[in-house]
Amino acid sequence: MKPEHSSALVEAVLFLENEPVDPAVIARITGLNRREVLEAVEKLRQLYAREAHGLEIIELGGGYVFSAKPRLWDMLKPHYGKRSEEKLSRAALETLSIAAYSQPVTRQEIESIRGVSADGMIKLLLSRSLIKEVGKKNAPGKPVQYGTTKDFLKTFRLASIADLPKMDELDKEKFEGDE
Amino acid sequence: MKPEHSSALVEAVLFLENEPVDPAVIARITGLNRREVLEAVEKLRQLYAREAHGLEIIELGGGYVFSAKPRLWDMLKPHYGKRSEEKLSRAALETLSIAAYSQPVTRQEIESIRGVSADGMIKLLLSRSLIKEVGKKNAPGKPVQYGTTKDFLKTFRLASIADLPKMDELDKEKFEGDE
Amino acid sequence: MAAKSQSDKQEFKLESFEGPLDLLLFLIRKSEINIYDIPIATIIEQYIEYLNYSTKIDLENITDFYLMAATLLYIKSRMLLPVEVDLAEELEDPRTELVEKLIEYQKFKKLSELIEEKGQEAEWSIERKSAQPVLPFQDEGLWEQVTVWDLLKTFSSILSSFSSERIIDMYEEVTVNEKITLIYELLDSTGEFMFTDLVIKKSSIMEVICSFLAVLELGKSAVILVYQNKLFGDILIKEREVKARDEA
Repeated sequence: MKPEHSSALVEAVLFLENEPVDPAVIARITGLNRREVLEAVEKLRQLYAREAHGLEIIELGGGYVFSAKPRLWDMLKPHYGKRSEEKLSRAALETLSIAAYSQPVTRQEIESIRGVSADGMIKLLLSRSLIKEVGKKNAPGKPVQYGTTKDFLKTFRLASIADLPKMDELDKEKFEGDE
Repeated sequence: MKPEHSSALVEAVLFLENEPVDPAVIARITGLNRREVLEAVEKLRQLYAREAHGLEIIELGGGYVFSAKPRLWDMLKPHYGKRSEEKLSRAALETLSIAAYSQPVTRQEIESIRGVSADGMIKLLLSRSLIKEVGKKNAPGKPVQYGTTKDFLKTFRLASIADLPKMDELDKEKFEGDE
Repeated sequence: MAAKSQSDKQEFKLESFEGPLDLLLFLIRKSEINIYDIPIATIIEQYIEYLNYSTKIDLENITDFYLMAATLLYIKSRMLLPVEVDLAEELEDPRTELVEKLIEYQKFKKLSELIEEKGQEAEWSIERKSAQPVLPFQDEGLWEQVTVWDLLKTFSSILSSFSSERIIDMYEEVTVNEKITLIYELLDSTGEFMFTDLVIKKSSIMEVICSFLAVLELGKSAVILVYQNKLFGDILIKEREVKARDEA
């Protein structure tokens, strides 16, 4: 396939999906191979770098997604800010719950649980001070381990990490919720 | 505001919306004036005309919306294609075309053109939101006049009522030649 | 003519016509006659023949078809009447009104075909999945609406779909890792604390074991220093770096 054609196709897929899409998923939908997908994303990034464009392709939770450029956020916030607050992206929530319940946990461990790259999500959570590096795993390569922060406790109104609810409490809440 | 900035802003708005957006609404959200909005859309259209882009801005029912370029449809269909569930009967299409090309039009006028009762067809088209009451005719009995809706434009992918398909010259001669 | 159309009519049912005008147009086109000079006698013959043929079919608009038949007969009778030829006055053709109607109807029939074509083009649409914009705005309020229960539910749903040799037993009441986390937290907030602070549920033997293993683990990796001033007494835990700095 011609390069222009593949970037056009990837652009359409990113637009239609409207959520972070894994390169592997893009490849499956478009019939391109992984290298072609990555090249197409690169090509699109160059095109969208122009000042006249208000969108950019960001990597989030191992997937690509179109997003409004940060310099426009202030102007878009009054109208679109609320909607985004309604729900946190699923990828972010999943990553955070793994970090909270399995800490200390390495990137590789998170990825093996979620089945997708966790780079973007870990960066996001680090930047929001919800997780931090807490040590290195005693394993080949000494991978960094992540755990939750004080800000995490504050955000979730927990006195201590020991207050995180347990699975059996979830069952209890479920029963109570059903009544 | 710099032209690049306004096109970027309009692009972000069109991306965040899922439905066609009126220039007036874009103006309200972005704080641009109408002329600036139209110029921004024009600028974006030029940018998206490049072959490497898979999206285009189309006008639907008086609003602008991003849409995948038609040449990609065959490839996107298996994943994102949706067939409109109901097809209109010939009788309904005839009634609709009278309502579209001669609007505003009363039931009696439709009946006199088609030579059959139009009650059922009008009800059907009203229930499908393809036509609506647009006024009353200044004639005995003040009969209701019907016209087409925004949904009609959207369903038939028309930018405005001015975009209704026209008869070519040959047909015109054949059908209207005497007038 | 009637005999010839015998075979044709089998192919066309009255119900395939949208109305009397539609049928008339069909007959005119089939006979290749000039719409401005319709041989009423011939057409009326065919028209009624179709009508008779299809009376067996239950038809909603059948009265409209018969009304047209009556109109045709009326026109025919008007044409049979002798007219006084007055050259000064233009002769009005009794067919005029019908022809105008036919032409008007034919126009809209053509237009409805155009609309239909347009509709076919639009028959398929490519649907965009509707989803919330993903974190486009860094907003403080973003996380506040999420509760710990959301976290737990999310984690439990991840686990339920997680099939691997690595099994995390969520029903385990406490883990060593959890105690390690708690140690970091306590070091962070107070700098030093007692071993008993680590044991939240005093009655749980697992709590004690996990806390103890956590202390051993962090002691081994030189994160903490451990003091015990008497046998079986409480254990004081201090951050190692703090101690190291004090000495320097």
